[in-house]
Amino acid sequence: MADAPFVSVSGLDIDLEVPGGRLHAVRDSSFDIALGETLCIVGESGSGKSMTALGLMGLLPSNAHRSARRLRVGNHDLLSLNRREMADLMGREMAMIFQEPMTSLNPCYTVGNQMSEMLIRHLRMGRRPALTLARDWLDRVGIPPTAGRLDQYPHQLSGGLRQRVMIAMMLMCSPKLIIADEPTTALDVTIQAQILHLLAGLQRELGITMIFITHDLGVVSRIADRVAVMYAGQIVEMGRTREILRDPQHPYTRGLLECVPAPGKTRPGAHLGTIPGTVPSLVGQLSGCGFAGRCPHAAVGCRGEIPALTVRADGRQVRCLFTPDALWSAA
Amino acid sequence: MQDAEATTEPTIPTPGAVLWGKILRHKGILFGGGIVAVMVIVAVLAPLIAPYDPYAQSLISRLQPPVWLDGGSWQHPLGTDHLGRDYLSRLMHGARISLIIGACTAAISGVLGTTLGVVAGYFGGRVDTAITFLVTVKLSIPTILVALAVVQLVGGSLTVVVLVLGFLLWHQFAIVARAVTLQIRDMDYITAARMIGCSRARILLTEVMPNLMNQIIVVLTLTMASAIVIEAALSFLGVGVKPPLPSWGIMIAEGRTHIFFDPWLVMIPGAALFALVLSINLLGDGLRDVTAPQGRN
Amino acid sequence: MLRFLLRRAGLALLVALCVSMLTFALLNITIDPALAMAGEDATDQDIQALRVAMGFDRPAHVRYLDWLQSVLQGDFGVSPYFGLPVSDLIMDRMPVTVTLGALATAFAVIIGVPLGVVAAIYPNTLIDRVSLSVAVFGQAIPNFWFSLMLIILLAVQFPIFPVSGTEGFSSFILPTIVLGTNAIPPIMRLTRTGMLDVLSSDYIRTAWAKGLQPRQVFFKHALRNAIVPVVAVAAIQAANMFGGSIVVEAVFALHGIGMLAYESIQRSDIPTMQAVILIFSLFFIGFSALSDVINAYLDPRIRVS
Amino acid sequence: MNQHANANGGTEPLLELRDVTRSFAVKSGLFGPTLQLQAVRGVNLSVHRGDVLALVGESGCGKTTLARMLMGVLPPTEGEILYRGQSISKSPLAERSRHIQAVFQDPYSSLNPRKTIGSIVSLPLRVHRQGGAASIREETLRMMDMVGLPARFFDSYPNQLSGGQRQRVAIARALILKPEIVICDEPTSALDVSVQSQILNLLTDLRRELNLTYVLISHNLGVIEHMATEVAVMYLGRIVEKAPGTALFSQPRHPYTDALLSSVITPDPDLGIPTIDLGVSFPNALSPPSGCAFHPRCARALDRCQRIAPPVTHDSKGTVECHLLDVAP
Repeated sequence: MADAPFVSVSGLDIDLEVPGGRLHAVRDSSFDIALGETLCIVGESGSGKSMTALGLMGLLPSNAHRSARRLRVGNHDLLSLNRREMADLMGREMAMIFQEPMTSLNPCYTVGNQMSEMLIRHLRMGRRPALTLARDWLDRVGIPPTAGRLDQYPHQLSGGLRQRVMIAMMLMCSPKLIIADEPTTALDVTIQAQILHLLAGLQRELGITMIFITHDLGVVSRIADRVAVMYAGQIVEMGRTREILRDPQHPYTRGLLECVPAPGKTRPGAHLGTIPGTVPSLVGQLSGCGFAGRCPHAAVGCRGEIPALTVRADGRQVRCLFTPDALWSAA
Repeated sequence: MQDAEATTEPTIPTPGAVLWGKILRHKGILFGGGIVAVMVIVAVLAPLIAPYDPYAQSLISRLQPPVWLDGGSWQHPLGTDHLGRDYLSRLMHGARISLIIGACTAAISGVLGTTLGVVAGYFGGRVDTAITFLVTVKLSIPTILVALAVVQLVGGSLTVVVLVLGFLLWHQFAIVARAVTLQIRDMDYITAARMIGCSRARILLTEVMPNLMNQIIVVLTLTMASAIVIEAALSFLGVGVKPPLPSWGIMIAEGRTHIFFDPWLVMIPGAALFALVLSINLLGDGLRDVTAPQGRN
Repeated sequence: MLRFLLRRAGLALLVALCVSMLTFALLNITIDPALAMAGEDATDQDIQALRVAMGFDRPAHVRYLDWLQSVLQGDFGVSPYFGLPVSDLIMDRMPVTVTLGALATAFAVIIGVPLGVVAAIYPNTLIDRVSLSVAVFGQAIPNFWFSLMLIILLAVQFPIFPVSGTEGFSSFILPTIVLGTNAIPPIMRLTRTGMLDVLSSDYIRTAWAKGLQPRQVFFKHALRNAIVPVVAVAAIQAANMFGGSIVVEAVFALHGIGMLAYESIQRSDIPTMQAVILIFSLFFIGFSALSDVINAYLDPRIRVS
Repeated sequence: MNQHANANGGTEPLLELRDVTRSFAVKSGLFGPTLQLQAVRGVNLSVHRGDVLALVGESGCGKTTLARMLMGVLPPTEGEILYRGQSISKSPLAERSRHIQAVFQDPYSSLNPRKTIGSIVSLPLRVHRQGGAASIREETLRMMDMVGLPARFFDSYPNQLSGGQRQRVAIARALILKPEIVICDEPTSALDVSVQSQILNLLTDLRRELNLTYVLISHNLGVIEHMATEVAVMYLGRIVEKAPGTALFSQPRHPYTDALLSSVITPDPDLGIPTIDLGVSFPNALSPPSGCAFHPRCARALDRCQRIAPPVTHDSKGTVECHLLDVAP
């Protein structure tokens, strides 16, 4: 990449104060995203993928501490902004779409009110033109402007429609970066495909950079330019989507892919691949590779130092002491 | 999905141990519980440790001030009242009345309200509609007014006050028990128990009730506190238990005649009442804190 | 919306009917009203005479229907103690109680709601601790004792306020403080927990993500949702205060409905007792219906299906 | 695999549903009018011994209601559910519980937080008074071992276990009475992928060892394709297509099944996001569309689909409810 990346995150750490001590939710996370590119952050629950997104947006819960060497979006250095300046950026330059469409809209206000509020705040529009623009945007996300949708309340809409409203609302001020945190997880499969279509289409059309958080490798394969796989608070592997899915080099990525039931790969009645054990606790002092306890290839060295994220020949980054040759050929 | 997964460790303590740990670290519970414990001990042992007979009048030593005021002596550390009765001894015996009223009322209303609430929540439908209506009607009835009226008409005694308050203070139990049971009813472990073939009684007793107890105990403490205050108010108005019983409410009412010259006659029993109610409330609030389901984040 | 209002009014009427029945039963069936009214030195003949004079010798349900019919026409009977129609007594006493109720409700809401909001916005800070202490204090202090303490402290040591009687606005100040102090804790606590709940909800996170200003997030998005349960509790508190607080009116010698209730109870004046209990219930029923209507306005999920 | 022999209906079905309908009274708003919601509308279905019958459909299609009726905790408003030819609503609960058990979706709400694992797993034995304390304990430990729970969990509480371990506890509780049929209601949808595969493998092994019949309710078509021998697709309370798993996945016959299958997203970077031609709005279940309930969303809907309920076609390849079957071969 010749240009400077549009989003640049370096050394992001997020700790949570929990009853037992400090939970290291995100550890030393670094990634760059080019303008218009889609980066998928994939991982299981507790991997820190949502915390990364919230940390970037400055929406962390009150018991969280964030620190980073660099957090840049476009020309803005997020680390140097105060709360007010950050609020000016949110919704305007960078927007976020959440997982639960059922609870993410305020039940007390109409769709029109909640949408136009953004335009009034950021674009200093009047109420009337704001409502007109909101109607246009609803049309754009596939909600016909006929049925007086602007005057409806969220509880009168289905989950799929609410997510469309959310997408319209968040894209109305033409942000340059959109962070989507599992936007389709709570939806049915047919709706999921429709929403992904809509989101990917609008992203391409408007040239938006996207960070897409998901646990679903299927979704990753269809939407991402690049993937970051997170495990136990760390990025364990990052690279171009095709390469990661076709030739995973971290044992966790490989294990995860084998767990997914896929047609042709697993016969009914046959066994799926598994990753034995459970995720380690992230509370307190941590040492060694986070995956060592569940890794079939773990060696003595894996339990000492935390392995660094190293760049391999094809440009992909892997946080593992061993190369794939050393791992799979022996097995 | 469950972020709790990330912190799953083989060494997680049992729910009981977690609860005790929280209780022992909660200042409100320790403070409130401590004062309540002291009051209970004093009340139980009052006949043994009270320096005087609380009913013994002595016209020579009337209205002696407490020890920290001019003219007070250690003979009567809290002074004497207008009939020369030892104020400390009356205060100690008064604690018995307050605690008996509080405990008995809370027990009666607890059984009544919890049963109604659990039945309404578990069975739902018409039963629920009927019980909810009953609660609405109960809420519309003025507690103090009706308590005053009935106690006045029937005659004031400890038993009457307890029964009347017991039948007037059950609504909070019913509301809480119903709300919690409604949540528990939809839990899959209830469905599992039904599929196993457990009887209704068994499900209610072994699956629903244990999960309800925490909240019921909280309501129990708060109801106990309001019963104590209401009894004192009734007695203060001259319609509760009757003199010469040393109810704190009666002591305040009797001291009121001397409010301008001997205000401590009002202050001391009132302060005792305030302290008891405050500590029961602190205990209840604390228990609510430690038994509340884990919040988000 | 009209359907909602009609059904809510129907429920209120049904509750009122049940309460009137219960009140009547309590004071006429569970005890012998003639015996209670006659006093301790009355002879059997006196009691029998009273029974006939007051009509207590008729069957209970006849008396109830009779009473209900009169009540619906605004006639609560004649008070044997005061020797006046009960409705006159009530009309006479109502202004004092309503004034006190309105003042105390306003006091409790004006202190309780902002305190709860601020405590929730700045949790675990000094202001949060102070407001929680206020709540704990207000919840535990017995109001009759608190009244006496205020009298000792303010009226006697620093005689600024009248300690009893109904002489102009200033005589309402201490009673308002006492009643209001009792009503602040539930209002403040519920506002605080409601705000805390709402502030951690998904749609508040959305509001922040939209870049809205804190003022908009807290007051437009959070408060409207958090206030719904507060309205219900404030209505209960208001009903208690509008219905007349016996204790506070008795201590401060305010001649309101509460005082009337106290006097009638001391004299076993059953017609008056029945009337004040019913009036109190009607205040409660009215206020809780009002709170449901306000909440239907605030929360469209109740209003729009 | 003997799935095809079963599909022919040669043997007597273990579980049979005849015209099962379930409606609920729904209140709109606090004081609104009461409406009837038909969650399940005239379902016919049979489950044969050894089958893994999967019920699939989107949220609101009635699969959970159907599952609860199969569990026997919700009676049908109309129709009958037969176990070995006998109506289960007439057989006593204690009797039924020996044959049909269930595993639930949420491993957090399916275990009573106040009871130990040992007490949860052994509850069925204690309720049915099967043996003394010692033998119950022994049997419980054996069952725990079978589902991969170490004996040291016997005195643990659910909060001390992970989601996957809890789901193993739920499975142990369901199997300890040696039932023939296990209703698995979204058994893995609350779990992470790596844990999901562990539980699916366990269910596969147990089925083989204990000769179990599963009714698997899921919205995850990947899981269904992996597990199911028979698949029934539900739409707005009706089963619109039922066929053996392999046949249904290779050759869907109902347009809804087709749409459902094409919306599945597998990890394949060579494919794009599928286009789903179903419109944006979901019909209101309180007033299902006339004729074929699917017609407003069906891209190939004919004129008669709006008016006439589609006929049920029952042939060697399965059962389908669609007008288009007569049109296109």
